[in-house]
Amino acid sequence: MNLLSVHDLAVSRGGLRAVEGVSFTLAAGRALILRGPNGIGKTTLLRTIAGLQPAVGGRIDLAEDAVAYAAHADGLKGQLSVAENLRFWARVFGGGGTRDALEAMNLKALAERPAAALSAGQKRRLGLARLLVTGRPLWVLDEPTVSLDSASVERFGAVIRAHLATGGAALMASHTDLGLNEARELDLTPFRARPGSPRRPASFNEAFA
Amino acid sequence: MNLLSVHDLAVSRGGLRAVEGVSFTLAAGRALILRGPNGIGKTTLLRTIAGLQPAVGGRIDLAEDAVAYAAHADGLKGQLSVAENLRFWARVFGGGGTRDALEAMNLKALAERPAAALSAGQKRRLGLARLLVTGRPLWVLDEPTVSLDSASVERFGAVIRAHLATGGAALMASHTDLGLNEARELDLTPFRARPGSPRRPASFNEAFA
Amino acid sequence: MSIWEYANPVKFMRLSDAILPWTVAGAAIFTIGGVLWGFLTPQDYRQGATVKIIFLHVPSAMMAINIWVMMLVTSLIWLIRRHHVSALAAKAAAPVGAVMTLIALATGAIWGQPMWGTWWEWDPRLTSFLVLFLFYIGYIALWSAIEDPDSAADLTGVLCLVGSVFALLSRYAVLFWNQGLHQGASLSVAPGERMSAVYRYPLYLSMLGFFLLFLALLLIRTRTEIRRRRLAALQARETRA
Amino acid sequence: MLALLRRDLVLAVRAGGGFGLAVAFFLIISALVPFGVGPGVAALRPIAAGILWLGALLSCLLSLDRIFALDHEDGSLDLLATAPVPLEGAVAVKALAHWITTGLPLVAASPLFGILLHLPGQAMPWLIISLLIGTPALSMLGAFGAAITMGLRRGGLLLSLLVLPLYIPTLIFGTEIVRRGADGGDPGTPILFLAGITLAVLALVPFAAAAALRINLR
Amino acid sequence: MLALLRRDLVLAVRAGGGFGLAVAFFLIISALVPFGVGPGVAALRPIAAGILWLGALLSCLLSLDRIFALDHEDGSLDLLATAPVPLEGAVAVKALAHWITTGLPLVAASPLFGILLHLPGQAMPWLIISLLIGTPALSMLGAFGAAITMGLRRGGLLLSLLVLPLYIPTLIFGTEIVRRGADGGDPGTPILFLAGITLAVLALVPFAAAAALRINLR
Ligand code: HEM
Ligand SMILES: Nc1ncnc2c1ncn2[C@@H]1O[C@H](COP(=O)(O)OP(=O)(O)OP(=O)(O)O)[C@@H](O)[C@H]1O
Ligand SMILES: Nc1ncnc2c1ncn2[C@@H]1O[C@H](COP(=O)(O)OP(=O)(O)OP(=O)(O)O)[C@@H](O)[C@H]1O
Ligand SMILES: [Mg+2]
Ligand SMILES: [Mg+2]
Repeated sequence: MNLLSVHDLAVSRGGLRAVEGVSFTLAAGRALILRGPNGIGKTTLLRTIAGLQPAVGGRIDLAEDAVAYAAHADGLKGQLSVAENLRFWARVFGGGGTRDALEAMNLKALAERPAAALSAGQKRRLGLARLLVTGRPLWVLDEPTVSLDSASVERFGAVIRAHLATGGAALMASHTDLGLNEARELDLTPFRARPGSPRRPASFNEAFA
Repeated sequence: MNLLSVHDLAVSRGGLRAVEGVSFTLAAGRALILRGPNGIGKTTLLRTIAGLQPAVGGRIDLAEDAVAYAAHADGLKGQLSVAENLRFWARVFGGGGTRDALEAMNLKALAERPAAALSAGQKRRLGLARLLVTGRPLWVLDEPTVSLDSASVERFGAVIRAHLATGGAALMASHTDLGLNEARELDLTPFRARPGSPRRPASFNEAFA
Repeated sequence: MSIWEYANPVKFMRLSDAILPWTVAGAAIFTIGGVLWGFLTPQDYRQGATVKIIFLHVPSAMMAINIWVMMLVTSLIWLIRRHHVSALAAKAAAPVGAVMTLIALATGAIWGQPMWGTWWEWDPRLTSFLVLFLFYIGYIALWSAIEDPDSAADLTGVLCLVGSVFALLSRYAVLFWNQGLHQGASLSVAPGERMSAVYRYPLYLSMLGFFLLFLALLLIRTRTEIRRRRLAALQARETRA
Repeated sequence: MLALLRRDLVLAVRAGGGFGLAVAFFLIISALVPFGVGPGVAALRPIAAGILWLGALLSCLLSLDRIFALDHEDGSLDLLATAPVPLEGAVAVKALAHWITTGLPLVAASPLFGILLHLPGQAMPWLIISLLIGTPALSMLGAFGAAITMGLRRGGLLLSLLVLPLYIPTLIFGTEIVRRGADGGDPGTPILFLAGITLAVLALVPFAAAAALRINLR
Repeated sequence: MLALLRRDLVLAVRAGGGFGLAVAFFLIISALVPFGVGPGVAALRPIAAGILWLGALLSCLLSLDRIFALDHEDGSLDLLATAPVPLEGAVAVKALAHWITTGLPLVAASPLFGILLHLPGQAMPWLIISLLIGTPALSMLGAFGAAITMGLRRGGLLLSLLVLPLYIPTLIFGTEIVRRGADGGDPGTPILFLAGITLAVLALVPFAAAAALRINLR
């Protein structure tokens, strides 16, 4: 069963199409890594799939409330402790298992530390631990391993594999090697949007171009 | 001639020593990469050397106004264009050559774009271009290649090499391969601070522990 | 022996441990004694029984000012000599000072009702006290807002310095502002010289009591603060290791 | 939802002061006004009701400007928007949390400030009632303004420019209640109007605010 | 230094409104006050000077709270602290930029608001003079408060709690100048006091603010 299928998708940022004509499907248990040079539109694509912005063309099919999104900003509150941050998201998503999540990303020792007192990599680990408490099947991750040391990258790989093994799926954008050999890769370079007015303008910039 | 020499340095974060007993020197034309797991204290060490926080022990010898620091936050103003951002820092540091800097980090095409409309990697490229306009010899860089695609990482390597060739030096912290084979590496793991009260407490945590 | 050894928290704990019981006992005896004695004094011919509130009002008003001065001194010691206990003493004193100000304001208001027929009057002296109260709560709020203890100590120290200057400045500005409407001598009770010994001695006693009360509270709160810091430090070290 | 409310309250308390802060601000405003307009009862009594209401408006403004901006900057809002809670609900809860930390303490402490500004005694209950009815609308309208200006780096002044005009009806009826109460008149009509405004605001504005948030997130 | 001033001004203009914003806020305050206290000349004239000065205080507060926080969040402050400009100078320049975007337009527009609030004609020049002398101190003291609360996520209310008490002397002497001007008295003494305060503030507070910034950067 496909958790996500994308057909002829076009997305826009700042009023201009970034990539267009992107199609792929993601079945349960599969991972897909988006590749492409800086500025091609990976972040934009992921935000569109997460439902944070509308697509300007094509179709995205996915179940409601299936997506857990994680980006550069980890959504942490500096004044709350690591455990409190996690617990909050667990409550919001109706998930649970904050203890397992802390364990999985090696945050046990830091559980009572305010999030503001974490190092860059520790923050990122907490941001990833959040995924585990959402209980969502489709993870949409934007450069998930930034700032992580190699041990944590491995740990993250294990977490992803466990997620895939339990019927989840993951869509990621990254410039580095994630150590996930089983993941497919999709290079967005060929889908770079060509200038030229589309049929139905999506924004002021397109309407008056 | 040594641009930087560090002797028996101890640095603290959140009132606790992070690493101690670190000694190294950095001569003109040399690069040093700090390694170590998340949370060991790389960022703290770099900030101390940049003069943003006081050392709690040891000595740092470097010329005044020698350091250009670049961290995760690139110091960009979203409402200013790429060129304006760069020009501002050039004026503040009394440097110049914003045009060359844009060229070097492949930002020519984006020069008039507001910085808020850049992708993550493009922002980072601008942050690195800033180093070129400071005219400072010692670059202190915290995870400089985060979010960069491989072409940009190569470009960055070339920039560093050119800086070293003109008598500069670079001190960097990174978890990934920077493609700088000539750089020395220093693993901070053995310098992790051991608990135990120091002679003169540097903070509340040490004073009352 | 360096200044640091002398200012060591362990030494402070030992010293305060020794004098704390005496201070508490003295505070209890003198405060209660002074106020009780005050209440047993004869009624004033003009003000009636309401004059008795003076035994709460004046000592608390004096302490309110003195505590701020003490905070200024300890803040300076912290900023210059990095004496940690000193910073904590300033932190511990602030709420006591704020409460003293509040007591002075409240007793003043209660007194004002029969004397002036109003709970509150923008008299320069009362207004200055309100301003002092504002400085107290600003200082306390800043302490509670900053997580990092070192930054909090430094920033509140700087605030205390600047605040002291402006508190003084405000006092003069307030006097300037409300010259014309200043309460005449007929309303405000004339100071010390007309006060008979009947009132003076119990007043001195309760002043001493209030001072000891402050000292006791200060010691207790500083000790609590030190213990809390010690706990936090040990916890931080544990998670770091 | 409850988790969000609890988090916002905890954050308000930890981020310095929480409940006391709004009251303290109110106290300062009450102290500054006599410095500005002079200390006499004659000068203060007629304007007391208006000043107290203006103070409520301003303390609302000063505390509201960043409620969405912070969540936006640290990415929480992106995550909340993908969470299984309706954004309208999240807005309402955030406004509620704001009211609990700002409006409610204000209502409770208002008689004190009434005394400072020489508000006549018989007007006190009306002051409390008018603030109790009116401040929820202030929080909700402020949340709407904060949602609109969320993406802007310095929203403070702009926010007040957008929100203060929206506060005008509340201000008018609120002060009218107190004024009539002070003069011994019948404050029934303005109370009805004020309650009507508050109810309408609470019912409708969350949708507008959520729409503004969605637009800003794009 | 000049580059910093220019950047701050450009940012203020681009980040919505710039010069006009403070004036607009002032306008709203001047419009709200009659709603609060009643519209008659008799009600407004005696409080006009005070309200105008209070409006200046508040518009200062609302625009100041984030001047250092923003630079801190995006990392500019780290870079500025390592740049070859003294931090004290940077603080002074930022306060100056703030004054140019807030204080100066206010001074220029104040006669208009004086008319709105029925300030007597002979007080107008004194209003302008008092604001011209006093507002630089407001900007500088506000910068100090902003530096202290820089690291806090919601500084708004706390900032006002710290800064407004510092504004008291300026407010008192400022309104006194206008009041004496209106009554035909001699405003010489308060002008001297006000100028003295402003000069002292401008000379000394940058050091305190820079110290606070350094502490917050650690
Ligand atoms: C809320 C209001 C009030 C405040 C904040 C206040 C404050 C003060 C202060 C600061 C002092 C000076 C203590 C000293 O310097 O020794 C004082 C003393 C005094 N106050 Fe008040 N006061 C208030 C109301 C009143 C009222 C209503 C009265 C009486 C009608 C009053 C009568 C006195 C007397 C008799 C003294 C002692 C005489 C002296 O040492 O000068 N106070 N008060
Ligand atoms: N407001 C805007 N106006 C015009 N173009 C914009 C605007 N905002 C973003 N863009 C452009 O949209 C493109 C897509 O950006 P996006 O962040 O999706 O790239 P990305 O693939 O994630 O890059 P990176 O690898 O650097 O993260 C970029 O070229 C960016 O410059
Ligand atoms: N306020 C604080 N209290 C206690 N510990 C803190 C505080 N702030 C930071 N730390 C700890 O200080 C240590 C050093 O952090 P630092 O950011 O220097 O690490 P780093 O080597 O740069 O890590 P990374 O690779 O993740 O960037 C970390 O373990 C961090 O958790
Ligand atoms: Mg991206
Ligand atoms: Mg780091």
